[in-house]
Amino acid sequence: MSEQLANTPSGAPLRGPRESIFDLGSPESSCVLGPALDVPEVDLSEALGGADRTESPQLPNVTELEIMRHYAHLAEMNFGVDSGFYPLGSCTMKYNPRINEDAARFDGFAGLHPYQPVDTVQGALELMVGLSESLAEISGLPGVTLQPAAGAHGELTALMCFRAAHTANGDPRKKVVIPDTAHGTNPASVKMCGYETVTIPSGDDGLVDLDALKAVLDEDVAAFMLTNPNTVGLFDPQILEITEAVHAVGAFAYCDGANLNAVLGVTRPGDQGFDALHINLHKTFSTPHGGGGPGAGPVCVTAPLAQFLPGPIPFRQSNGTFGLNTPEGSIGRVRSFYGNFGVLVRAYAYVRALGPDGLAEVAHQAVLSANYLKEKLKGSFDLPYDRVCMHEFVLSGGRQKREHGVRTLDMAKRLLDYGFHPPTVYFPLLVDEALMIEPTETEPIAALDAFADALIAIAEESSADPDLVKGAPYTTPVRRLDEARAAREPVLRWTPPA
Amino acid sequence: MSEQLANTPSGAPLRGPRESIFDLGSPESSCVLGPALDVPEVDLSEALGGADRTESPQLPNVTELEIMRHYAHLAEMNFGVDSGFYPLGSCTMKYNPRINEDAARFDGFAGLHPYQPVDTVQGALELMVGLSESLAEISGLPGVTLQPAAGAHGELTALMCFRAAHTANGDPRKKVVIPDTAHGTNPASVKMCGYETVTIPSGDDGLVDLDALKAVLDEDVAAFMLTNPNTVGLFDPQILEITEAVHAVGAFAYCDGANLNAVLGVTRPGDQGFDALHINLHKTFSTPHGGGGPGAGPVCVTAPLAQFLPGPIPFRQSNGTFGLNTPEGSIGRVRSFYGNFGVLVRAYAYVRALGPDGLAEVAHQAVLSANYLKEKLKGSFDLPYDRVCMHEFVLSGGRQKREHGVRTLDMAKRLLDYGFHPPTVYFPLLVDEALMIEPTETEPIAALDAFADALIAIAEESSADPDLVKGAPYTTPVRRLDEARAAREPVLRWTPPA
Amino acid sequence: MRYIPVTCEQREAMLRAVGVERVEELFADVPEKALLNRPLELPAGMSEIDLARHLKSLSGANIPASWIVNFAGAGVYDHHVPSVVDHVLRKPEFFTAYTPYQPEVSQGTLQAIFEYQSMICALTGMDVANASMYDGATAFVEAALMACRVTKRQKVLVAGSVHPEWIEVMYTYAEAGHVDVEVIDFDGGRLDPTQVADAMDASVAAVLVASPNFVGVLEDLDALGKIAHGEGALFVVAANPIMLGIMEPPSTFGADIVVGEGQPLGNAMSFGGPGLGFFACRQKNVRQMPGRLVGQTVDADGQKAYVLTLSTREQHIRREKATSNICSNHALNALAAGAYLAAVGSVGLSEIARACVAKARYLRDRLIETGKFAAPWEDPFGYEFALTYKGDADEMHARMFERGFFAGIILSVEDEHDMILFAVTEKRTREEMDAFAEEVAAL
Amino acid sequence: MRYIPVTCEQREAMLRAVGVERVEELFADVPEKALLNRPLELPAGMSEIDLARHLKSLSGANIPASWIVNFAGAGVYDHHVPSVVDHVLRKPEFFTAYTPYQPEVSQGTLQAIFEYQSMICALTGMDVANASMYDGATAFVEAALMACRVTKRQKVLVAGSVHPEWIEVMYTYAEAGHVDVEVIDFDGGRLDPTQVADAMDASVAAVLVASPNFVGVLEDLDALGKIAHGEGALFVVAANPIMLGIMEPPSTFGADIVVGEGQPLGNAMSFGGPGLGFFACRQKNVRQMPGRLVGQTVDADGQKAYVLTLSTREQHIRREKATSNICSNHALNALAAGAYLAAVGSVGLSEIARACVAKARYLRDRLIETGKFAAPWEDPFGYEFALTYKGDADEMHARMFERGFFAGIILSVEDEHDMILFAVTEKRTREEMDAFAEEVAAL
Ligand SMILES: Cc1ncc(COP(=O)(O)O)c(C=O)c1O
Ligand SMILES: Cc1ncc(COP(=O)(O)O)c(C=O)c1O
Repeated sequence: MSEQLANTPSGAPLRGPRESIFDLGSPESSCVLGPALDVPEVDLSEALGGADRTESPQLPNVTELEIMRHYAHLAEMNFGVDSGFYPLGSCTMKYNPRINEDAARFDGFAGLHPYQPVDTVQGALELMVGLSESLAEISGLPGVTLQPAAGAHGELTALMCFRAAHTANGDPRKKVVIPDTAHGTNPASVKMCGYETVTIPSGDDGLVDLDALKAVLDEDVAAFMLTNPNTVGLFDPQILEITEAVHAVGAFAYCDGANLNAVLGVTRPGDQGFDALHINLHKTFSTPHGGGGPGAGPVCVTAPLAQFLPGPIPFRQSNGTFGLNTPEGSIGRVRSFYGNFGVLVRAYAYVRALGPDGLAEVAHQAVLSANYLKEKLKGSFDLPYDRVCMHEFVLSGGRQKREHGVRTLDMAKRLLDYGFHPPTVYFPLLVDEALMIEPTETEPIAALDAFADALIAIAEESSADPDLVKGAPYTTPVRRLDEARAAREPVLRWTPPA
Repeated sequence: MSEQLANTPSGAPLRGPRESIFDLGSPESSCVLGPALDVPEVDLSEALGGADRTESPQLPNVTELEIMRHYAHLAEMNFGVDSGFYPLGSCTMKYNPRINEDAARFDGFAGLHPYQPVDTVQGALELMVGLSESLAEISGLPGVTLQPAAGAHGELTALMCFRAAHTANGDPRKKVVIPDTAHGTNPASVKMCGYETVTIPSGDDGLVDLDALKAVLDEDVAAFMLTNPNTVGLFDPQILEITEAVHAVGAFAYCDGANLNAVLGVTRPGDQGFDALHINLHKTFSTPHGGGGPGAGPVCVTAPLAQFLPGPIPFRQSNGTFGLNTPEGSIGRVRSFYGNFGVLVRAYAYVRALGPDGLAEVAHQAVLSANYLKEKLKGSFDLPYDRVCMHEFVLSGGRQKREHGVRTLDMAKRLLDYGFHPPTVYFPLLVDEALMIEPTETEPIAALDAFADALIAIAEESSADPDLVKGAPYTTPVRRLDEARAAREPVLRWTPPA
Repeated sequence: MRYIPVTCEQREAMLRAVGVERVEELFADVPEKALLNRPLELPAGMSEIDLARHLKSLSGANIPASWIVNFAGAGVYDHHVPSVVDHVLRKPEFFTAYTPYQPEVSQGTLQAIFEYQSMICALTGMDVANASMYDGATAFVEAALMACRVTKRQKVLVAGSVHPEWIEVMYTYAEAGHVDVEVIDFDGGRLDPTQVADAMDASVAAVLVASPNFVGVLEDLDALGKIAHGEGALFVVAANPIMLGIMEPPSTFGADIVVGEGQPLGNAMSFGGPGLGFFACRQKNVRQMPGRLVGQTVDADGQKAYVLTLSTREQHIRREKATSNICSNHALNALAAGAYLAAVGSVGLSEIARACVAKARYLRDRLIETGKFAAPWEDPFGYEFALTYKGDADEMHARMFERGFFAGIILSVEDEHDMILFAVTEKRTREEMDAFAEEVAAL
Repeated sequence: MRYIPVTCEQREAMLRAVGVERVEELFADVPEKALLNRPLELPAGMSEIDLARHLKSLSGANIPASWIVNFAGAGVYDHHVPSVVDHVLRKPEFFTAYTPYQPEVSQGTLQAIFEYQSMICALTGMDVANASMYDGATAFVEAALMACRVTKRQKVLVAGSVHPEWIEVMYTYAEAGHVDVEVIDFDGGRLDPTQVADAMDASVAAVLVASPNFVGVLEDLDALGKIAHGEGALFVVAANPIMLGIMEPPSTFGADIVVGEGQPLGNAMSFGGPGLGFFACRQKNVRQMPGRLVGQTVDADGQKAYVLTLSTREQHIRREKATSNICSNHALNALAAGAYLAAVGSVGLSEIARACVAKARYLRDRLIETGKFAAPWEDPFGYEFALTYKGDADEMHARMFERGFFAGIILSVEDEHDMILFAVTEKRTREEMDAFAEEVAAL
């Protein structure tokens, strides 16, 4: 069979690398032209003060058919939640409801200009207020901004509020503490906000080492940032002591809410003592990841911090209509306009679809599914933290590396041959050869079982035929990539053939 | 590599047969439930006079995620125009413009009920009148009905009009003549209309044998049906003599318009002497085939025949508004309501997008592309009619069968491995081992060249390694099917595992 | 030029390869007299921007029933279409494909249709369902024609309570073909089985009824089926597929063929088309069935696979001896129906049907309460019912439309007894119905 | 339950497999005091039908600018989105995927982004473009931060003619970080290069300008670039991507970084978000660039393939030493931009831009003709321009909105000199502009 395969030119139904769109078409064609010009032509050079183009930009020139085929082929080479199980830890790859996609495209939402008179966008503002109120209730933190464009942007926004609060108190501070399990965006946001990062090691149990934390907490610490449930999938049982200790030195407790899915309707960051939280709507609230965004990272804060939030903030006026308002002590804008509105529409639809019972059930099922999968897999892999997990858990490929020289990366690639997206790998850094598995609540039990079977089979392959695993994947549109070459000799744009 | 492939369970990115949707999910789940009931419940048994269900129907019970994944996988196993070159002769597989898809979904079209007051559907009627007027101009036949749901339905409708006209003249007739190149729907429609089919052999040139035609024409002949350009891709140069001969015996000349794409804006069936024509909007006018419909088969007729058309027909009133009207002598309805309106919207958008110049260019390019491909291929295959062709041409795999025992079907299947949809095969019946190739005007020259190269390569494979070709396809989601078994032991529905 | 990728230079090169100078030479076979020799008299082509504006303005010149409070049915129903359905239909691999003649690259369409066939069987209780017909009306006629083939008889009895357009279509086909149609009188409510029995004899190929019938009433299928079978005729039942979620399948009453309009299953109203004719029958008559059929088989590697089958019934093989002339059918609408039924499942379908039935009763009661409407009969019904209106129905209808209500369909206008047909789907709310009743009362 | 496929029985089985009796036991780590122990106070969940109705009613409570005659711009433009763009975006393999961390099954996203990067390079004349930033404003700020890293300086000069919201964002970030911002005074029309030159010294990391600027005027990039480079600062230009179809690329004037808001490239206005920050720079500074980058390489079989690269700049590797904290970006908006640019091509983009420019001039002339408007300056502009209004702009604006015209954006209200900013895209017709001018004249 392989000769015939080899024999076969890459036609449409074969999945494999495609021509660049620049290599299609021909200089003349263009499928969308401007309208017939119904006003006098202008002399461009004159109109633009001589800044008109001398050479036309090198864009593809193709017809619609070529475009649709091109992207059809590209899509075929992609794996999304709709393609199969996608247990990418920390990313909450749940189903993206289609009605949300439809709603975001309603003319009455997608066709709004941000500077329309406020009385012509009452529905949009009502939606934003409704979402803010829901997020406040879910988080237990009453002040909400919907502006941040993603989780990292939310982190930065919250840190800016902390800075403003301390500054307003005449008590500016220098440092932000994070555990070694923190996501990379945490220290990067700390740095962008002009603070210094202090990293504390986690305990052997993967949780915050309270003593280590207390040891670094002082009057120069602006905040402690914690993902809770944390990035090894554990809810920190000392959370109240932790936030208390942070508050004791006048610092703020920040919750990275990437893992909020685990605790919706069960426990609220506000009730855990956190002062601020960002929520990844593109994780917990089912908005699609889009191959890397757009997401949205609303920030919820305590009442005293609300005055520092970026503006403008939509609010409900006493007469029942809606307006926009910037808080007194606002840090200012963190982006243009009001937030990733199209994403907010989707998240709002999700919250309304599920309601209080549905949201709690999301958390229950997400946690149950993760524990179910953990039980199935713990016989075949090292399990660094052998206890009840939240919505995700971390395995280690240490045994396979030690005994057969098969690395976690190899097993992840081999999973592709089995038709599954791999878990997050090598994060958190704390765990050797980490495999971070988050099934989400939207997967049928059959998918969980099939995935567990595949991973167990790969563990067996790793001992029976390690080279098989190390050479994976075999069945994907492209095989393993030369990433070193990409970085060494970067080719970052198409150039015409010489 | 093949072992690893064999080793690999069929996960998502692998294209291959999928579970039935009935095998997914679980009895309880249902993703779309009714609304919360805001009126009193009723007792079903009472309400339905005891005819309520005792056992619930065996439908799949799945969540949205499972539905979207299921159909994503099914779609991946399908080949459409968006997947690649689709030179299926007689089917005009041209690009389906996306704006037409959007327009058909506008609430102002898709949300119309057929019995709305006429003054609330003026836009819809205007569109239908605009399309009718355009088709009348394009065909040269002023009477138009948009009702027929497909080409075959249009044939039947036209034949019914002929019957009505002859009956009205007190001259009922019994027979309809067709050439042996006719599409199967022609004789089937003849039969459904209560006529007897008389088939005449074509000349060696693939065209109507005028003498043979004249020999069967008599006062009992109601009509002669001809596809022009015909199904071997030739325009019949004696067309005026043909239609004249038909008229001479008081019969009607019917044009099967499946091949209208070739002559748009160049010559009109009305000017060729035809009395009636059906148009496949899903061919010439770019509406998508939908995997087998819905299409639309409007019928255009001469002024005298217009009185027999099925009603209601949208028309332009003297005050500029639009109404619906049934002609005096109408044969009656041939379906419910007014036609496949959603399809008509798409066709209308297409006509308006192209305009007169664009439509003529469609014909020019379709014919040029077919001739270009024919020139490339004629060295490698038998070409039964070696002359300028219209929008399609027919090759014969006779040489390959004689010399290497490779049949046209084998070569068609082998084309799948090369990433192309095969041409129409074994039609028309007249040509031994026929391959009927219709490239359409929307294909880039690169696609034509690649297809020609593939077919030539297959011709070479047929002599170098006939078994390779006979075993094809190798790379498709499933291999060649046991069609005999399907017919011998028909399994026509899913049944629960025993 | 729009949608044509070939550039001027490429065109020149192609002309050279073909050996002509001008493309017109390729049309030498067209007799001079038949050449158009002028541009078509059509409006000039439009850019996409202009076209989009034009289409928006045409669609804006309509008031879609789906936007207002819609109580119109009569064959086309305003049900909720679950969001997933359109997302499935928009997959170009489905909608840009032709009829699945090459099964190796058409498993998507084939499996989807096979699943659709299975669902229609589940709903109707029949053994086999075809891949689709154009609409309910043509499916109904094809059922009559099939019954004639099966029984080798030529006369059919059609219930007068069937949709009047369907009866018209039956007459049109009968005129052209070889079926004799007798329509059983109907003057509202339920068909009288004794009238059918009276018309019955051994020349009858089939008795064709609809339940719910045109005025929403459920027929006495048990009695009617027995009458048909008593004389060796087939019993053909036209059903509403939503109601099949809660009604006994017609198979229970001996139906031999079940047809219907499948539009309610996830298809837009779309001004009445494209709809979906579903068609199902008993296994023993499958070879007389019209239309495409997908069957399950195996491929060369023994894997399960699907293929168009029993095509010796069809026109492309059997030509004038085919069971029908149908070729293109309504595959994409069948795909929608399949996705719809998968989305609602048996639980959802029954909830939806129950909601329709409950709401229809609510509206009926509210309207009668106003004193302006009266019930012409008390037969069991589904989610559609007729009431007489004590006043000028045309005027009421027009005035209510202005207020945003589509007040059903006026069936007949007769002094103080105008009859109106109301349909109530699960989309209607109590609030809307209350408002309607109040506004009508206040007229 | 919506979106959750696990049934009660399955849940029981899972609980048994996990070894607990109730799911609540799995939350034993949550301290009692932190448990919510009550349902969230939120509206009850809704069926899809009810949800669809609710969302329709919310969206119906807005009057979308896209439905009326819209002359508003100021950072978000009402361009035509070719139909293919949304059809590309709706492919679930694109929109339901995460960031392409596993290149073997993410070639679709990766190649699409690589092509987008290439197109942005083509438009801007830069060597490298990243995979996207959140919006124009944050891209603008990131450019300032990058310039500081490249030059190891801390002060930036920002043209006062830049979008005021962008300047606000710059200040917000500056407050928290380590950039000193000096905004060059601007009182309409074109920035005065001598003012920039006066503010310039060797401590300046970058001069940041926009052209067209906030009031639509084209800046003297040649002069400004020279001033920046004269002191070793980087020259950062914010551009409108549609105008880049007909304007000399900023590279011609020595730009080191080009950023902008990519919304006009096939993205809906969507109340201002999600937009698309595009970001491009010279090859030599690529390692100081923020954001994701896709590069081309080969796979184990030597086939061309794409992968995220140079990630040692990024937070997940470099943590606090990263060039930015950005992680999720606006990949799908970049996909839209790529599909848009492929759909229009260089010919179409230039036609569209020319149409905008011509129409903007037409409207400007018509409005001035009415005698109610005056031109505050005569500098060259793109398709956006400011006029002063001799009357009460607020009142005029409100009255025109009622008539279906979005009469631009009021910049300042000053006795008889209210200033209004008008944008005219290719969607506007002469008819609409004439009607607007007439109706304003008649007020
Ligand atoms: C724990 C954690 N924090 C923060 C982020 C950053 O979120 P975003 O990508 O939305 O900026 C992520 C995203 O992966 C995360 O997993
Ligand atoms: C020549 C010819 N006539 C008639 C038809 C029937 O058209 P439809 O499938 O629309 O009924 C076809 C379709 O393939 C055809 O090719």
